Amino acid sequence: MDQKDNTLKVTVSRGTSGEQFEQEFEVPAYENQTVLDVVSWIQQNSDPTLSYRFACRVGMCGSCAMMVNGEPRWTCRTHVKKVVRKNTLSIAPLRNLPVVKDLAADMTPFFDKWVDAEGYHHPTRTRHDPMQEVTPNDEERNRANAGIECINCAVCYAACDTVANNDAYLGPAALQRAWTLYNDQKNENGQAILDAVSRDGGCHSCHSMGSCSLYCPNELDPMSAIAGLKRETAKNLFRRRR
Amino acid sequence: MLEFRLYMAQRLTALLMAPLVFGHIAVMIYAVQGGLSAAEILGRTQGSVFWFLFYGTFVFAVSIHASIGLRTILHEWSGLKGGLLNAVAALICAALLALGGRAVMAVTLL
Amino acid sequence: MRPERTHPLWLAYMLHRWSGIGLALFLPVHFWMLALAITDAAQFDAFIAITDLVIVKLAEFGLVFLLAVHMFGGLRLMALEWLPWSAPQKTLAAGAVGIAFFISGTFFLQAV
Amino acid sequence: MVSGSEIERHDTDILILGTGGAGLFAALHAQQSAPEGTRITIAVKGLIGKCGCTRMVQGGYNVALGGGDTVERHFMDTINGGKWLPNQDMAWRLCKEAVVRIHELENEIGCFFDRNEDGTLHQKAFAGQTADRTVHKGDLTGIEIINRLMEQVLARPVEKLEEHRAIGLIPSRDGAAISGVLMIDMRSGKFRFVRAKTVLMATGGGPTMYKYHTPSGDKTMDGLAMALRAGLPLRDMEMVQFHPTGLLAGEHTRMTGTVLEEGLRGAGGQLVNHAGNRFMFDYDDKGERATRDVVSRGIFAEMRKNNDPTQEGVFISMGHLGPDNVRKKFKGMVKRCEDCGFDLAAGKVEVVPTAHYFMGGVVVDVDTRTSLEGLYVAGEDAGGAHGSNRLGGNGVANSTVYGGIAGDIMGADIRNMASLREPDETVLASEISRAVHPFSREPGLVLPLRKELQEAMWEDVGVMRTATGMNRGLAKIADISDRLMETGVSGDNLAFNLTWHDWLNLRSLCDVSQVIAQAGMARENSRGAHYREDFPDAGDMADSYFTQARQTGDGVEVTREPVQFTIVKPGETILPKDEPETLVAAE
Ligand SMILES: Cc1cc2nc3c(=O)[nH]c(=O)nc-3n(C[C@H](O)[C@H](O)[C@H](O)COP(=O)(O)OP(=O)(O)OC[C@H]3O[C@@H](n4cnc5c(N)ncnc54)[C@H](O)[C@@H]3O)c2cc1C
Ligand code: HEM
Ligand code: SF4
Ligand code: F3S
Ligand code: FES
Repeated sequence: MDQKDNTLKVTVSRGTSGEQFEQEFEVPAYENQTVLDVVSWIQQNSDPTLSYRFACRVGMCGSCAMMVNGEPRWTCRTHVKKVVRKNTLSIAPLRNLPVVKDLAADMTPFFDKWVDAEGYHHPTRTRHDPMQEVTPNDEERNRANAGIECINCAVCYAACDTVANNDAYLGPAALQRAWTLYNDQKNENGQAILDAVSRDGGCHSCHSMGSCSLYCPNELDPMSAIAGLKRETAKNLFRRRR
Repeated sequence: MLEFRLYMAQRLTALLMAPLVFGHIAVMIYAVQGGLSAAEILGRTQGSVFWFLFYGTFVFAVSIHASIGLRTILHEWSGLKGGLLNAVAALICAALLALGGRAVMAVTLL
Repeated sequence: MRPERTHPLWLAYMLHRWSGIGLALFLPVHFWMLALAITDAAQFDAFIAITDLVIVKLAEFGLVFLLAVHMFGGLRLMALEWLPWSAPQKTLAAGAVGIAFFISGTFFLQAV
Repeated sequence: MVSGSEIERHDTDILILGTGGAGLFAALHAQQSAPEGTRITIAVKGLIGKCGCTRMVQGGYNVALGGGDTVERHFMDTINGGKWLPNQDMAWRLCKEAVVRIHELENEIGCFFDRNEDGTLHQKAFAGQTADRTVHKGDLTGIEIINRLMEQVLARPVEKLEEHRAIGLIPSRDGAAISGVLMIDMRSGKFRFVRAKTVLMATGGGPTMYKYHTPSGDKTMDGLAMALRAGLPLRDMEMVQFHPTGLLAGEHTRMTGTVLEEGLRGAGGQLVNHAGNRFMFDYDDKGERATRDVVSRGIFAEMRKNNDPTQEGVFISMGHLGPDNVRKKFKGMVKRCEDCGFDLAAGKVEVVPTAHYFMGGVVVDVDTRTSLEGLYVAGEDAGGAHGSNRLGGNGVANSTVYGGIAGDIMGADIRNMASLREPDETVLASEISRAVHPFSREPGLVLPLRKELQEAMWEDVGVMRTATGMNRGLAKIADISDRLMETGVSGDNLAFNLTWHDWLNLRSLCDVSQVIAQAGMARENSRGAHYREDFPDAGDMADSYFTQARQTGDGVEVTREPVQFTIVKPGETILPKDEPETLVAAE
C-alpha cells in the first residue's frame, strides 16, 4: 500500500438545518475501522467541534445512524471497507429529520410518530396476574416476532421517499411497531391501532417502495408489516359495515 | 380518515378498470388490424348500451382513480395541501368526468 | 441519482408513478379526440390518418405500454398489500413489466 | 466565566437522572404513586432509552419463578456470588421484588420474553446459579426491556429533557437536603438548573476508565463523581467486574472492548493463547466454563506471559463446533463480528478481559434513600446489592427493581415535602466554574489523556492488583488529573460540543478512578472481582468488611465497615435442609 491508500478523504456535512456546508478531512485508514471510528477520529484529533451521536457502539441502541455516501446506515457497525469508494467517504446527518448540529439529527419527530401510531403496549393484565401463556411459534406470534427487534435507529425512516415528501407520514418504523403490537395476543385494543394507522399520514400513505426493508440494518421488513396493516384496515372496513 | 377513504376508492376503481382495460386493449388490437376510421369506430359503438356502460364505467372509474393519484403526487412533490389540494383534485376529477363523459356520449349515444 | 433509490422495488414505484402521470396527461387528449369523432368526423379522420406515421405509432406504443405497465404495477401492488405476502416481490415487479411488454409488443406488431 | 444570569432555571417536583432500567421504571412508578398534578421530569445525557447499559443487556434477567426455584435460593446464590459482602436486606429485596417486576414487564409494559413450547416462560441458568432462573429474549433482552419501557414513558405526560447532562447535585442553603441538579443542555451548551423536591440519580456507574470496557459510551461515572462531591458515602468502590471476553480489534476502534457473549464459552468455545494452546484448565477445573472473574484472571495471566507485542490478547475459537452450527446458534454475535471483519463461526477472534460492571456505588437503604434528604439512588449507581461480584442477570433485575421502588418512594415522600428548596448558590457557582474551567486553558487534545488513564487503570488497578501497582496507579491518576486541568477546550461554540463533554467525562473518570484505587488499597484480601496478588486469601467470611469512601476536604477517606449478616451468617443457609445444592442439570 502506498501512502495515499493509507488515508481516507472524508467529506463531512457541518452546521444545522438550513445552514449546512461541507468540509473535507483526511483521516488515517486502519484495518478494523468503522464509519463511527472515522467520525470519532475527526472529532478527537482534527476538529474538536464536530458533533455526532452514538452510545452502545455495537448496533443495539440505534443512535449512530447517518447518511454514508448518500445511504442511511448504522455507523458503528458499518465497516469502512464496505462503503469506501476510491478512498473517499461522504458523511451526512440522517435524512428526513431536522439537524441538531453537524451529524446529529433531531429524532423527536420520529418518536412522536412512534407514539402517534399507538406504538406502545396496551395492557390486559396487571403485575398481580399470572403471565399469559403464549405458544412460541404459532402464526400470529411469528408475525409479531418479525418486527420486534427494531432498535429504532430511523435508518428506514431516512431511506423512505414518502417520509421525505409527506410530513404527516408516520414512517416505516412506527407502522411496523403498530403491526407488531396488533399481532401481539397480549395487547388489547387492536381497534385503536387500526384507527391510528388509518388517519391521514398512516399506513395508506406508503407506496411500498421498499427502501425501508432494503436498508434496515437488522434485516427487518417494515414494508411487509405496513402491507399487513393495509390488509387489516381494509378487511376491517368491510367487517364493520356488516 | 380521508386518505384511507381515498386509498380504498383508488384501489376499488383500479380493480374495476382492470378488466375494462383488458377489454379495451383487445378491441384495439382487433381494430387496428383493419385500420382505424371514425366510421368504423362509430359503427361499432353507436347506439350500443353495452359500450355506453363499458366506457361510461371506465370514465367514471378513471376520473376518480386518476384524480386521487394526482392528488397524492401533487401533495408529495409540490407540497400542496389542505383545502387547496382537495379543490384541485376535485377539479381534475370534474374535468376528467366532463371530457370523458362527452367522449362517451359522442361515441355511443348518437 | 441518489443511491438509496436505485433498487428494483423503488424503480417499480417510480415506473408506476410516471406511467400514472403519463396516462393522466394522455387521457384528456384521448377523450378530446373521441369527442371530435362526432362533432367533426372529417377532422377526426385526418387526425387518424397520421397514425400511419412511425412517430405516432411509437407514441401509441408508448401509451399502451404505459397502460399495461401501470395496470400490472397496480395489480402487483394490490396483491402485495392485500394478499398475504410471501413471494419475493421483486419477481412480481419484474414479471409485471415483462408481461406489459409482451402485450404492448403484440399490439405494436399488429399495428405495423 | 459564565455568570449566574446565564443559567436557565426550571422547577419540577420529581426529577430523574438517566433512562436506563432504573430511570424509566422510576418515572412510571412515580407517575402511579405521586399525587395528581405532580410534575415529573426525566433528564438524560443521551436520548430517552437509547443510551445506558440496560439496553445492552444480552443474557437476561434473574428471577425465581417456581419450578423448584425459590426467592431464598436466588438470594443464597446472590450472597454466595457476592462472597458474603452484599447488604443482605438489599439482596433479599432484589430477589423478592424481581418476581413482581418481571410480571410487570410482561403484563403491563408489554415485554415479550422467550417461551417454552408449552407457552410458559423459558428460563436458563447463568454461571454461578443453582437454578434455571434467567428470563430472556434471545440474546437481546435489553433491547426488548428498554424499548418497551421507553414507549411507555414517551407516551406519558412526563417532562423530557434529552441530551441534558447532570453535572452537579446542588444542596439546599442549609445543606440538609437536596435543592436540585445543575445540568448542561448539551444541544445548546447552556446551563440549566432544575429544582426538585426529590431527585433520583440513576446514571448507571460504568467503569469506562479501563482500556477495555463494555458499557455504553455515555457512561462515565458522572453520578458517582457528583455524589462524591456532594459528600455522600460510597461503598465497595474497589469492585470492578471484568467480563472475560471483550473483542480486541485495535486501539483506533470503538468496537474494542465490546462484549462477546458469555454463552460462547458455555456452548464449548475454547480459549487459546498466542502459541495456539488451550490454557484455562491450567487455572481452573471447569476450564472455559469457570466464572467470569476466574476466566478473566486466567486470560490476564496468559497475556502477561506472552511477550509478542503484536499479539495482546488471547483467542476464542468456535470452529470445532461446526461453523454452520455456530452461525445458527449465535446469529447475532457472528453477524456482529462479521460486520467488524472477523469470522467467529470458523476462525478465531482475539479477546481480552473487559471492564463490564461496577458493583460499588452510593450507600442507600432498601428504599433507595441516601443520607441527603430528597436524593435517591438506584441501579448501577447504588452500591450494596451485589457485594464483591454481580451474578449475570442480577444487574438488570437490580436496576428495574430498585428504579421502581425509587419511583414509589419518591411519589410517597413528596407528599410530606411542602415546597422546593432554595439552592446553595455558592455550590451552584462552584459547580459551574468547574464545568467552564477548560475554557480558560489553551485548547488541547483530551483523548490521549483518557487513553493514559485507561492504560494506567488496566495495568495497575485492573484484573490483578498489588499495593505497589495501585500506588503507582494513584500517582499516575493524580498526574493525569493535573494535566487534564491544564488541557483546555475551545469555548467558541458550546452547542453539542462533544469535546467539552469528553473533558467532563474524563474529569469524572479521574475522580472515581482515584477512589477505586484507594478502596483497592484498603481491601487487603481477595474477594470476587477484587484480586490482590499480595493478599490472595479471601479472609475470614465472618469478619467480612466492606469499604466505604467519602470525600473529606480535598482528599478521599476510605474506611472499613463490618458487613451485617442480617439474614444469614457465613456457613449457613436459609434453604431447607434437604434442598439439593443445585437444580441445574450437569452438562
Ligand atoms: C454489554 C452489557 C451486557 C450486559 N448484560 C447483562 C445481562 O445479561 N444481565 C444483567 O442483569 N445485566 C447485564 N448488564 C448490566 C446491566 O446492563 C446494568 O446492570 C443495568 O442495566 C444498569 O441499569 P441502570 O439503569 O442503573 O443504568 P443504565 O441503563 O446504564 O442507564 C444509565 C443512564 O444514565 C444516563 N446518564 C449517565 N450519566 C448521566 C449524566 N451525567 N446526566 C444525565 N444522565 C446520565 C445514561 O445516559 C443512561 O441513560 C450488561 C451490561 C453491559 C454493558
Ligand atoms: C387499469 C388499471 C389500473 C390499475 C390496476 C391502477 C392501479 C393503481 C394503483 C394501485 C395506484 C396506487 C399507487 C400507489 O399508491 O403508489 C395507482 C396510482 C395511480 N394511477 Fe392507476 N391504475 C390503473 C389505471 C390508471 C389509469 C388509466 C390512470 C390514468 C388516467 C391512472 C393514473 C394513476 C395515477 C396518476 C396514480 C398515482 C401514482 C402514485 O401515487 O404514485 N391509473 N394506480
Ligand atoms: S425497522 Fe430497522 S431500520 Fe427501521 S428503525 Fe427499526 S431497526 Fe432501524
Ligand atoms: S420505504 Fe417508505 S413508502 Fe413504504 S415500503 Fe417503506 S415505508
Ligand atoms: S452506537 Fe448504538 S447502534 Fe450504533
